[in-house]
Parts: sequence; structure tokens; C-alpha cells
Amino acid sequence: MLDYVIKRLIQVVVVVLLALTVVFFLIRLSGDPTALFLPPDAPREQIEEFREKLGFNRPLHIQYGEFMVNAVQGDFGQSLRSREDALPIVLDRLPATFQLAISSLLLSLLIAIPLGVLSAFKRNSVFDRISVAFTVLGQAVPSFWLGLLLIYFFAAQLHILPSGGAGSVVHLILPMITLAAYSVARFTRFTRSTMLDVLRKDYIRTAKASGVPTFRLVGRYALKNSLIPIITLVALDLGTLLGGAVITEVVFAWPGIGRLLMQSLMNRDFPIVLAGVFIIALIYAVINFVADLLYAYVNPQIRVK
Amino acid sequence: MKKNAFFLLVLSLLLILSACTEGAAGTGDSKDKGNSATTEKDSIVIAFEADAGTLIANSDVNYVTDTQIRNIYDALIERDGKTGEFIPVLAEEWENVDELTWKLKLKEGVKFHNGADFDANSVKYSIDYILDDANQSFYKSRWVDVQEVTVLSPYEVQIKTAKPFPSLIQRITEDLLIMEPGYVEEVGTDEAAKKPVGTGAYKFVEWSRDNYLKLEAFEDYWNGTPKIKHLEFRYIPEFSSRLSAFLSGEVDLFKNIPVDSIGKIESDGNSKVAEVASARINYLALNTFHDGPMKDEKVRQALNYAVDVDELLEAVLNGHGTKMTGPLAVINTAYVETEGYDFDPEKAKSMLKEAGYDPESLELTLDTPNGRYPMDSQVAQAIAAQLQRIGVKVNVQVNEWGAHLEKIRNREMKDMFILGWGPAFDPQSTIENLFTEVAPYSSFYDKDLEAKIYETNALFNEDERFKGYEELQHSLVEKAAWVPLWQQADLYAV
Amino acid sequence: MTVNFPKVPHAANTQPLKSKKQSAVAAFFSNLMRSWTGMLGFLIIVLLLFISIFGQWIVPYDPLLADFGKKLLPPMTDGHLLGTDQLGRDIFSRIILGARISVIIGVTTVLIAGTFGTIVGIISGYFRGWIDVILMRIVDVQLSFPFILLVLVINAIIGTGLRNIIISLAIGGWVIFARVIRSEVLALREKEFIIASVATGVSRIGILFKHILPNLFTPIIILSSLQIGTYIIAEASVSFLGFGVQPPEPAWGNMLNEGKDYIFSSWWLITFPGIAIMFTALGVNLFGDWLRDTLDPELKGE
Amino acid sequence: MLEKILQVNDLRIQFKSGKETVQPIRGVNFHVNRGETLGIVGESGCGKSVTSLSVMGLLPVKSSKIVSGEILFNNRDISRLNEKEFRKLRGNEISMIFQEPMTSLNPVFTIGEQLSEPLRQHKKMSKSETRKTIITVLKQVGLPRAEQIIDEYPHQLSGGMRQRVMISLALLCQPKLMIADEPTTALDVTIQAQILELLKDIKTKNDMSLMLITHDLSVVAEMCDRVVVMYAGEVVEEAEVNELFDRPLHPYTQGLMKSLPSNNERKSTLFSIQGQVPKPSEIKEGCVFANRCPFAFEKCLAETPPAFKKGEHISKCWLQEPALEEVKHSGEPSIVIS
Amino acid sequence: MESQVLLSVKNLKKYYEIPQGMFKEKILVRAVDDVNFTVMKGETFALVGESGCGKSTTGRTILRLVEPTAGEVIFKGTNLATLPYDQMRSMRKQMQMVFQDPYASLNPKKTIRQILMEPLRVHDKFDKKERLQKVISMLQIVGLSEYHLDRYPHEFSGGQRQRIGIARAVILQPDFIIADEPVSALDVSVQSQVINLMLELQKEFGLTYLFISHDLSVIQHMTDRVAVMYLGKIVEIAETEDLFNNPKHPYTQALLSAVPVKHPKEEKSRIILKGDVPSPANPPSGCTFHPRCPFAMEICKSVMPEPTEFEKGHTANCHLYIKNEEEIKHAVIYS
Repeated sequence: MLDYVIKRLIQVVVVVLLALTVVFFLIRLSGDPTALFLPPDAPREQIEEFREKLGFNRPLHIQYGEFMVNAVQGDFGQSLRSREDALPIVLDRLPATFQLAISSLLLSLLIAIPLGVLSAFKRNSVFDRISVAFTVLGQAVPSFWLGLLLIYFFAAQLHILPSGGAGSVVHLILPMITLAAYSVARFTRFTRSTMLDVLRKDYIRTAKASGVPTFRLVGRYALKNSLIPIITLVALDLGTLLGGAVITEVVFAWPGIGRLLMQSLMNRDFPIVLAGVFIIALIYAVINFVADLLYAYVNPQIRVK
Repeated sequence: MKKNAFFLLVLSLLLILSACTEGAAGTGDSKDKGNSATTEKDSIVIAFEADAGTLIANSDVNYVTDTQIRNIYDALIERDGKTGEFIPVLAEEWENVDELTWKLKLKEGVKFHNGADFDANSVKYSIDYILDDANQSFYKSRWVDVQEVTVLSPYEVQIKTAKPFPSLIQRITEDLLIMEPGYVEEVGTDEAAKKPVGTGAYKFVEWSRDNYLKLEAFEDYWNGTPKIKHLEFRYIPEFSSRLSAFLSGEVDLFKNIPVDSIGKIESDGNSKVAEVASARINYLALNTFHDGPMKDEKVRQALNYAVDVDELLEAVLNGHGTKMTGPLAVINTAYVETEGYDFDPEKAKSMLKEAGYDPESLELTLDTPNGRYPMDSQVAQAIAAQLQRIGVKVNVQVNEWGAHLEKIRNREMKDMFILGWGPAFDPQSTIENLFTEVAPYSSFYDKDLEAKIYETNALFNEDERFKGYEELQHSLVEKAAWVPLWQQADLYAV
Repeated sequence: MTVNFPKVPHAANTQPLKSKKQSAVAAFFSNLMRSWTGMLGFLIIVLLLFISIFGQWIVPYDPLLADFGKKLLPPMTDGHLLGTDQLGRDIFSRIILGARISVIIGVTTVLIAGTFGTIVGIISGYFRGWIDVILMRIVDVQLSFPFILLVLVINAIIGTGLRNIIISLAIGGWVIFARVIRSEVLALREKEFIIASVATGVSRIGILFKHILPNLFTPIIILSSLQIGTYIIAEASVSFLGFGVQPPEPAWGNMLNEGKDYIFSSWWLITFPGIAIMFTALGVNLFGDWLRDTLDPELKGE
Repeated sequence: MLEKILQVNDLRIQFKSGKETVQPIRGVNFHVNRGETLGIVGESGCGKSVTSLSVMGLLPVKSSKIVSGEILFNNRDISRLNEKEFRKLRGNEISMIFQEPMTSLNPVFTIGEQLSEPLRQHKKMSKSETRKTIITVLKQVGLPRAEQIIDEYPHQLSGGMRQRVMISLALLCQPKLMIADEPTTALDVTIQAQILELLKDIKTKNDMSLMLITHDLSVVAEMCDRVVVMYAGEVVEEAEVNELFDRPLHPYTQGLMKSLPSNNERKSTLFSIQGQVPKPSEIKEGCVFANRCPFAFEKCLAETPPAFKKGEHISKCWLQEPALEEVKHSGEPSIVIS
Repeated sequence: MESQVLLSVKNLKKYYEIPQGMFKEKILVRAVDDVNFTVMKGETFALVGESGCGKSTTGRTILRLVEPTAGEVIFKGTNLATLPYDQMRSMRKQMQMVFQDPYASLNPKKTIRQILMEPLRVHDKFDKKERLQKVISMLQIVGLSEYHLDRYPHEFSGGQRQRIGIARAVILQPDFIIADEPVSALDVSVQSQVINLMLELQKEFGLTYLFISHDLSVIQHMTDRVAVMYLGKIVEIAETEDLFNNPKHPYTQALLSAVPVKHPKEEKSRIILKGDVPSPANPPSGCTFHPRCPFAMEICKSVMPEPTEFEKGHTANCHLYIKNEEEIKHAVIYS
């Protein structure tokens, strides 16, 4: 088990370093950001000086080397815009992003798992059909559109919820729902299909043959078996929620990492983009790693080895 | 770029606002939070599309940053938004001792938020801050000609320049904000960038990145304690979210309303839209750096005839903007009236033919940013439609702002592009930065004109300068350096 | 032959064999008829394809034609079925032509991402070894970025526009094909019928092209149909953020982007393109689900 | 007269797939006596597993339906019990073991957790009592280290051990009837021998009846008291085991026995039944075996034969029609097993 | 009949490595461990044993469907184990394989025509017209007809598919066919049809079979010589009748005794083995059978037994028969 952990950790490190490399080169290829930062009347010398400071005038491999050496120490340089260290700026947004991602994840699980289980159990019933229709629809609605509609109804028309910003729990509601909509649909479908799969298994028949009541069969037996694949999916999605909430964060003015990255992209504030990518890749890798451990914990076949 | 007296503006707008809320009191509608309808509003929330880059002064040239921190810091001199005249703020008087020397007399008895006194040292410190490489100020290039700042007495400063610098007052007005040297030295720039101290009307309270900036009235403000006790900037990048926050009463004021939403805001009952002329001008640049028809003066003139600015203003901007005819806006100190080009599609056609282009087979590219200026991409599409009427096919290319700017900087633009410029108060910066070879922002360049520009800029005699700019304006119009559009109108919802 | 074997009479022997193609098409439809969701998806797709092919002849107005006198007309006025936008362009016409862009983006992206991803998946799964290790590490790296973010970053770098959005979606999307196809190939490699072909003496290349590739057809079709919906929504999202297809091109995402400022004054600007996207994604997803359920009982997601 | 613990009378079961319905069980009759082992033998698709599942009430609720007939367990018709009533029987009075020991145990629960389930459902027991009972039963089925195995997971056990666990699961509540559906098919011969030995042993010790479903005639010979032969959803022959092996009456049973390699001379051409089992949809009037039967005559194709009884030996074949018996006695065909 | 060696397998080994993480040694699974036997031309040689004993891996390793770890496979004087891939490929026309699972071993996407044409095409036999003729006649030989040519495997029953599988193996007229459990997935009534087919084909084409099975009655019926495998090793080789009448190795004896009776009246004395087959990843020391052997001695725990030869090529690897002790122990077993 321990060397499995070590092996996976090494993998995490490799993936994150590679991710940084890729983004570094992508960004360097995209040209330099001087235009956006220096005043329009800045003379040549200042532009040159600025580029010099950013290291754009040096050979690419040296830039890369320096970048990587600094990056592994958590130094991504300063934000071009605010002249503050990039990493703390990114880390600063992390709590907001986590808050949104985790709350919508919990919300979707809270809805999706019972819905999926019930749907699988009452397969082909009216309830099942409605829930399937709902989930198919849920996956087809673009989240930004949903966000706009929610704002329109709850904030602009009914005035019962704030349209954006962060601060209190009330602010969380709309973005949380928007972000959760897709995951609810996805998790419900997945839970349903996994449950159907599990319910067909021989060991369920065995349990049934020993007189286990249906409720217990579904709630205890089948659910625990379904949890393994569900955990994997949830882990993958949490990663996506954390980094992929860009749109929701922009629509709802949520001060998270997605919006920061989006703005930094627009501003060509590359140190922030790099630091953000680093953090997201790291989180994603770590989540997957934790999911693997969790997976091993739930699945005795791995645990005991 | 709207830099001046934002605070004054806020105050004046609030007058309208408090009138509104009083009017609404009768209906019992009290959705405006933090405001009991009967008393005058003492707190205000202003929605902004973006966060300030930093809260330290004299660093970030971005107008979003500048507008916000001008509530915390004061300038030495400001400019009247309507007349463009200089108004003393922390500086009481200024004079030009000789071509290379300036002297400023400062206001006494002004205090910083931390209790420190404002004096000549603060001014020296603030200018030196810009000049110090270590601070990486984006303003530095504009100030490189400043050689030395000397404190003559506690309230007198002398500035020496390396070469004649006629627009120094302009620089002081637009760029310089006064910082507290003791505080910055004590906590360091990093900390000062997060917790600013100035002499401004509002003290810093709390800054949550990408979320809000909270300020409160400075009791000891030299110009009297502001009426509004709490000022909050909230950052909402999406216009629709901004608007909905406004309509739901979370936000009291915000800027840059699309013209087509005015009706909706005004119909809300509690709200009004206020229009304030901006110091930014919008124009259609005709790229002479690019090998193409735009190198031909006749073509440029033809385009000036073919674009109906009045129609654009009316149909696309619903009349919100002030038409321009030449290179400078009315607010510019050197503005003179120039003979413009009237809308005349027939003439445009014949001129194109004269230049050897068949309008029917001419195909041009028009680049535009999206969302940078009011209705920018729509304006571009409307211009395309207008040119289509004389048979010219225009391909509109909409760029994300960063990409647009980069294309201009790298001189990768094709035939035409839309851009704005501001502040357009000063003739030197406007003309120099637009119509010389080193500046790509209008991408128009004429060798003779450039020589004339440099010559005029170096003149120290006010009258001669003015005359020089007058001639330049006429020649630029004659050569059809660009298609002038309008001076932007800033629309505020209150 | 002197060997006498028991004759094997059975009923099916005497039935005439239908033309293979005819019966395949018939089977497709009779299968489709049985599932109303599949049928709905199929009809939406047919409608979409019809519109995107013949759209330019059925639009009532030029979708690019700005008419400022008629801007922001509500639906059902002045002959504008769905109203007009801020430049007075007919929304119905724009939505019709927008279908083509969505279809082009969905299909081209799937073609590019699918082809590339499939090739990588095959190489990885069939040849294994160090190349597999390298390719899968790359896939891992890419998977550590959220899809939308990656597309945004690429778009910020290579610029916007129809071609670039397709490129960035394809760059963002190939990994999923690579992953799925690789695991399919890995599973196929171990299949007894593949080993049987090796035993008859088929060469490695022969095995790859004659045996593995035809069996990948089904998973590729299924995955592609499901991915198209993802790409269409992703394009809309990216356009919505201003990085995708640029105006005046009537793409649904950028109609929403342009229309979002009018959410309070002119609801129809964001309502109809939104519905169009949803409807399309719905159709593609329903059809994809049905395809998966019919073609691949093992993948059965129901 | 022997007490019949289970009686299946004229059982007909229908399955629905899509819009089509098929009827894989068409009028099945048999019974299990107290204390005996009844073998149900037949090839794949003959309906033997469906029959056993119907006795357990484990047929899929939505897609299957008992069209007619009754299943009497202790003289009580259980064919139409609801789920809750069935649950009281399952694992308690009737229990079942399945073919695949590898997949029939839940991989994420320990052996103890799974074995405690029937006790929890049917017996009121304290935790420690439950554990003690489970260990006792595990020991009874010959599992070494029962105290440890109870806390282990299925994947830690070999196939043979898992089948022992399955048997102990079925034994826990001391059922009256145990149904074993191909219990040794997935196992190696040496393990099969162990498990068969075990089944014999526990059957006598626990005074149970055993219904053994298999395709393997030698397992039947080894284990059973009486045999039911099924073919295409029908019982074609039923007899006491020695009787059946000595004098198989139905041509299908005869063919089955003759085609075993061990009943043929080495290297000789084996006897084989021609053709294939008809699909349920292809079954029409007449004897189900007629299309493969070497003795088929016109009547076989036209009329479905009834079950002809000769003592306890039942055969569903026109050859056994008393009228024909006369004719047959004089000449051929008669089947002799070497 | 003059017997002529067609295939001889010498010291064949196939080990699999299962990585166990970075800091642990890899587990070595000895699937096939030092296997030796010869197959004579025209005979049916059987490999018998329980699941996991390595009999299938041995078969596949001979055909290089699995690369051997060590050892020689000499077929008609050529060592297949070291043959370059392309030469091995052309050798395959002389040696073919029939698989256990008729459902899995036919490509579901190919018609019968394509499946049967493939071997001819790959080895470039006949021209196109002749090929079709050949395919049709082969189909008839295995009891199917031209009519089935354009059908897909799923349209056939299990028995028919196995016929197709056999047709594919025989169509190149190879000398040697490895049949890996060819009848164990089939129902009894169909099983006999396929066995008959294989026997007939052997006569017709003079085939040599390596017949892999766990079903002792089938082995007894149709093979000439048998090798019994246990945990990757051959423990006994003998002529079929000899083996069934006079098994020497305790494992063989147990195996034979475990076969259920043919008739309810038959009485059988069983040697019930203790426990299960150990994992080939962790085989017992000495004689791998010793933990389950009813006759295990001290020596069995530490020393691996060498083959002892009895009459007519009957060998068994067991310490019971070594040196002087042989007679004593022999007596014990049959008491």
C-alpha cells in the first residue's frame, strides 16, 4: 500500500510539472503582454525594459529553466498588473472556489444519489422516466444560460436573491444551483446506470435469495458496490468544478480562481495564469490521488493487498 | 479615460439619487438596502466591471484602478470635466520658472488618513516613486524627462526637467497621486498596495479581491467630511449581473450602460441614467502601415464621405455621444473647428473610382474590439453595412481586447480598425501618440506631418503652440488621417 | 468426400436472405421506432442537418443585414418571427444560420479530435511499451486541466474565430477519444478472435486494420455522437465569454454573448439562442444514448 | 406415501422482451419428496434454471409472469406470494446456491457480514450469537480457519472455498429445501468431488431435501435419488435414478446418455442427437423433440404427447402410448446401455 | 505404424512478472515451468489438468501466441521459439488452433466467408476463385453449407460456430492442430457432434492434434497419449489407456478418482484431495503437489522429483517411485 501511495505521489508531481511545462510554452508562444500593461505612449526603451524584466529577451530554454526552478519553489513571479506575488493572489481565491465547488458538489450528490438509486430501483416507472428526462435536459442546458435565467427570475424579477458577489450564504445559492445543475444530471444518470448494473449482479441475487428485504438490498448492498465507480466520477468532477467554474464565476461575479484566470487571460497577466494552472493541476492531481485512496478504502480487493 | 473628479461626479449623481429615493418613499418600496428612505443616503455601492489592479498609487495606468484609488488619494491638480481647465487640489499654485524648471506651492494643513501631515516631502516621494525602477511603475516612461524634485520648503516643491517638458502639468494632473512616505517606508510597498493611505476623501476599510473594496468617509478631509459615509465598490464583470444587482437595489450606481438598456433602467421608476461626456474619443483608424488601399489619400477621403457618423450615433448609440469632425475633441485645449467631410456616398464612390478602385470589387477588413467601447462591435458592423451601400465589402473581424491591442501594437492590422483614445484633453499627447510613426494607434503616418508635430510639441510659447496645433488639425483632416467618430458619453445608472 | 455428417436441418436455412443493406437500414429504423427518446433525438438531428444545409434558402431575412430602424423588435412583430436584435437583424434567420455553425463546429471538432484521439489510442493500446507510457502521461497532463479552461487558454493564445475555436476544442477534446479507444484496443487485443487471427498467421498490420479497426467502429460512433453535444455547448460557452466565434457570425453562443446585455430589456435575444443550443444538445445526446444502448449492450448506460 | 415437500404443477412462465413474449416454461410438473435429492437435468436453455428461480420467487418482476400452474411448498401455494411473504421463505425455509461462486458473493462485504444477513432476517439473535452460529456453520462445511475467514473478503478465498461459503449461507437457517443450481459446473474435478461429497453429507445431517440442477448426467448419477429430465421448457421424463439410467424411455434421454464419450467405445464415432434445440419462438404443435428424434413419426409432429406413466416412471413420448407399447415390444428399437 | 516425431517441446518455460510497486520484488508467476514432451505424427496428444495448471499457456506458447520465456519448440526440425516473427507467421499455415469459446473466437464483425477466406488470403493459397471453392467445400465438410457464407457468427448456434472455428483451422490443411478445450463450452448433445467431426477430420487429413482439456472422459475417448499437468509442470505422461488403467502419480490417481460415476450403481473409491490448487505465483517447495498429496514424505517438501520411466514411455515425476523405495511405496498405494 505504501509504495502504491509513493508511486502515485510521484505521478502527481510528474503530471503537475509537465502541465506547467506545457502551459509555459503555450503562453510564451502567445506573444508578449506589454501592449496591455504599458501606457499607450510608452517609448521603445520602456517596452524593451519591460520585456527585459519579464525575461522575454532571453533564449527560451533559459527562460524555461529559470521558470521551472522558481516555480517548484512556489515562485511564479509577480502579477504584471498588481506587482504582487502571483501565487498568493491565486491562493487567495481558492477558498471562494472551494466553497462554491464543494457546496454545489454536495448539493448535487444530495439530489443525485437518492434520485439515481430510486430511478434504478423503479426502473421504467413514471418516476424513472421523469427523472431520466430531467437528467437528459440537465446535461443539455448550457450553464451560462441557466445562470442568466436564474438571475433574471430570482434577482431581477423577484428580488429575492442577490445576482452576484460573495459574502453570505444567500450569495451562494444561485451560483451553486447553476453549477450543480449539470453535475446533478450527470451523477443521477451515472448512479442510475451503476445501480442497474449492480442490481443485475449475481451477489445481489444471492442476497435476495437469503431473504434480504428490498430496501436494505438497495440501500446497503447495492449502494456500497455502486459507490466505487461513483467516487471516481465525483473526484473527476470535483476537479472540473474547481477549475471549470469559470463561466459560473464570471456570470455571478464569484471571486474565485476561475474568474481570476479568465481575467488574467484577458489581461495577459501570465504569472497569474501560470500560478493558477499550477494550482488547478495540483488540486486535480491531488483529488485524483485522494480518490484513488478512497477507492482503495471502499474496495477491499485493493485495500487488503 | 475618465480620471478627473470622480468623487465630485459621485456627489452630483447622488443628488439625483437621493431625489429618487425620496420620490420612491411614498410607494413604501424599500428594496434599497442600507438606506432608510426618508433620510439622505449615507452609504453607496458602486458596481465596477473589474477589480483595481493594486491600491498603491502611481503604479497601474488602468483607468479602473485609477478611478477607484482617486477616492483614497488626492492629486495635486485636477481638471474640470467640462471645460478641461486645471483646478488646484493639493497644489495651490504652480508656475513655470524657466523651460526646465517648475515650482509648485502646496496646500497647508492637509492630513493623511494615518494622521501624518501632507507636505512637500510627500510630493517628492510620490514623484520619486514613479521614477524609481524598483517600483516598476507603468507611468515611468511619461516621467523620464523629470530630472530632479527638490523640496524648497515644507510646502514648496521644485521640479527640474532634463529637456523642455511643456506638458508636465498635464502629467501631474493625469498621473500623480500623493502617497504618505512615512507609511510606505514603514510597511513596505507590498503592504501599502493592500492597505493604502492617502489624503483622499475616503479611508481604506477592506479589500476583498475580485469581490469588493470598502471605504469610509475620512473625518479630517481637508475639503470637509464627505456626506456619504460609506463607499463600496463591488466588482461584477458581467453587465447583465451588474444591471440586475442595480435593479435589485444591491448597487446604487454603475457606469457603462449599453444604450439600449437605458429604457429599461429608466422604466424601473427608482432609477435614472445620467450621461457625462467622457474624455475618450472613438475613431475608425485607416491603416497606412498596411500595404493596401489605405495608403491612398483619396481612398481615405472616400471612406470619410461614405461613413455616416450621424446615423451611427443615432441608430447605434441612440444619440449618446458627441460627434467629432477632426483629430481633436471639443474638450481638447487646442481644439479648433475643422471642415469635415459630409456624408456623400456618391462622392465617395467617384473618389474611389478616381483612386483606381472599383467599389464593387473592393474588399476591406475592419477590426474591432468587443465590449471595450460603447457598442464597439455593433458600430463596426454598422460601418460595414454603410460601406456595403456603396458596394464595398467589409469583413468585420471582432477581436478579444487583448488580441486587438496586440495586433495594433505589432502592426498586424489590416485596412481599418476601431479604437478609442483618452484622455483627449491635451493636444500634445493626443496628436503625438496618434499620428507619428512610432505610435501605431491610428496607424496613420505622414512624414511631413510628423516633422511638424515634433516641431510644435517642442514650442514653449503658448500661442505658437496653439497655432501649430491648429494647422496640424487642418492638415490631418485634409489628409483624411482617420474617420473621426465621436467623443464618448459615459452613461451612469443611478 | 466420404465423410458423412449428420445433416443439420433448421428452419432458418430455408428462408431467403434479404439484401444485407436493406435489412440493416430497416433494422435501424425498426429499432429506432421502439425508443421514443431515440426517435426524438433522431428527428432533432435530421431537422438540424436540414436547416444547416438548406438554411440559407429558407431564411426570411439576411442574417447579417443590420437595419437600425428595426432594432430590438419583440417576437412576432413586423414579420420577424422571433424578433430582431440590437442591430435590427432577424433573430429567426440568425438562429437558422447559427445551426450551421454549431453543426460545423460539432462535426469538424469530432472529426479532428476523433481522428487524432483514435490514432493515439490505437498506437498506445496496440503497440504498448514506452510509447504508450509517454502518450498516456500526456493524456494525464491534459486531463488535469478542466476542458473549458484549456479551450479558453488555447483560444487566448491562438486567437478567436471559427477555425481557431475548432482547433482549440479539438486540442481539448482528443484525450477522451484516446483514452476510450486505448482501453477498447487493450480489451480487443486480448479477445480470442484476435488471437485466433494471429494463430491463422495474419500479420500485425493485418490484425490492426482488418480486425481491430472494424471493431472500434462502434465505440467511435457512440463516443462521437455523445461528444458532439459537448462540443456544441463548449463552443457556446467559449463564445459567450468572448473567446469563441466572433460576431457578426451568427453563432448561437455569440448571439447569447451579444444578447446578454439585453437580458432585462429584450428577453428574446437570449431566450431563443439558448433554447436552440439546449434543443440541439438534447437531440444529439438522446440519439447518442440510443446509439449506445442499441449498438453496445455492454456500454449500456440506461 | 412419501411426504412431498415441493410440488410443481403445470407451471407455465412467460417472458417479455420488448414487445415479444416467449414462454420458456410450458407446463412443468414435478415434485420433491422430503429428504430426497431430486436432479433436474437438461441442456442449456431447457428451462431448468428458470424453474428453480420461480420456486425462489426470484424471477424478474417486470419481464416475467407465471401464466398458470402452482408451486406447492409444504402444501402451500407459493407461486403467487408477494415479495414480503416470499422473503420469509427465502434463505429460511428454502435456500439456494448458485453456479458462479466467484461472482455470487458481494466483493465489498466480509464473509461474516454476508452470512449474518439471513440470520438477521429470519432469526432473532444477538451479535455474538450470530457470530457463533456462523462460525459453527463455516466449520460444518469444512472451512479451515473459520474464525478468520468470517472477517475476510470473498476475493481472499479460492473458488472451492467460496462455494463452501455459499453452501454455509444456504445452510444457516436450516432450510427444509435447498436448491443447488449447477453448484459444481465452474469448479475443477477434484474440487467438484469435494463439494459433491459435502452436499451429500450436509443433506443427511440437516435432514433437508435437495433439488440439484445440472447438465451433467454423471453428477446426477452420483447424487440423486430421482431425476427429472427437461427439454425445451418441458419435463420429458421423470424416474428413479437407477431406473432412468437402466431404462431411459424418452428418445432425448436415450440420446443424451448415448452421446457421452464414456458410454462409447474409445475412438469410435459417438452417438449424437442431430440438429438443435428449437428456440422458444419456433415451438409449435407436436412433440418438442420431434424435429431431432430418430423415431419420430407423423403423430409426433401433429400432437403434443401427454405424460405417460408407468409406475413412477413418467415419459412424455408417443412411443410410450400403451397402444404402441404392444407393437414396440415385438420388434425394435430398444436401447441398451453398455 | 512407424512413429515419427512431429513436435518436441524441450524445457519450455513461460513466466509472467507481476509488478508489485516500486520497492517490492516483482512476483514471478510460473505458468509453464520446464515442460518437456513430444508429439508423434498422426497422433492425438492430450494435455490434461485443472484450471490454472498451465495447459492452455503451453499450447499458446507453442504457437508463439504467447512468447516463451525459455526452452525450445521443435516442429519438423525447426525451433519455433527463436524463429523471427515473419518466418513464424508462415509456419502457421502448418499449425493451427481451435479455441475453447466459439462465441469469442470468431470476429463478430466478419462474415463466415471473410473468416474462412482470411487464412487462404494471408498465406496466399490458390487464386481467388479456387479459394471460394475451397471455402465452400470446407463448409460442407464441417456440416454447413454454401448458404451460410454471408452470415455473421452471431447467427449461428454454439455448435455451428465451433464447426466454423474448426473449418478455419483445417482449411489450410495444416499438419498440426492445437485444440484448446474445443468442446467444453458445448452442451452434451452438441459436444458429441464436434468430437465426431474432429475424429473424422483427423482420419481424412491425417492431422496431428494437441488436445487440451480438463474433461477426462473426452480425453479418454479420443486421445492416444496424455500428459497430466499440475502447477505448470508435467507430472505424468503415458499412453491414454495405460494412464487410465494404471495411473502412477498420486495427483493423476486423485484426478481420475474424482470423476463422477457413470451410473448410480457404480461404486468408486475416492481420493479426496485436501484444499485447493496453490497459486502458481507462490508454488510450494520441492514437489509442488506435496501439500495436498496423501502420500507426501519428508523428501517431497524439499526435492523436486525427476521423471521416472515405467514401461512404454510411461513416466511420472514422483519420489514414490525413486530407487529402492519404489516397490515398497507402490505396494502402499494399491493396498
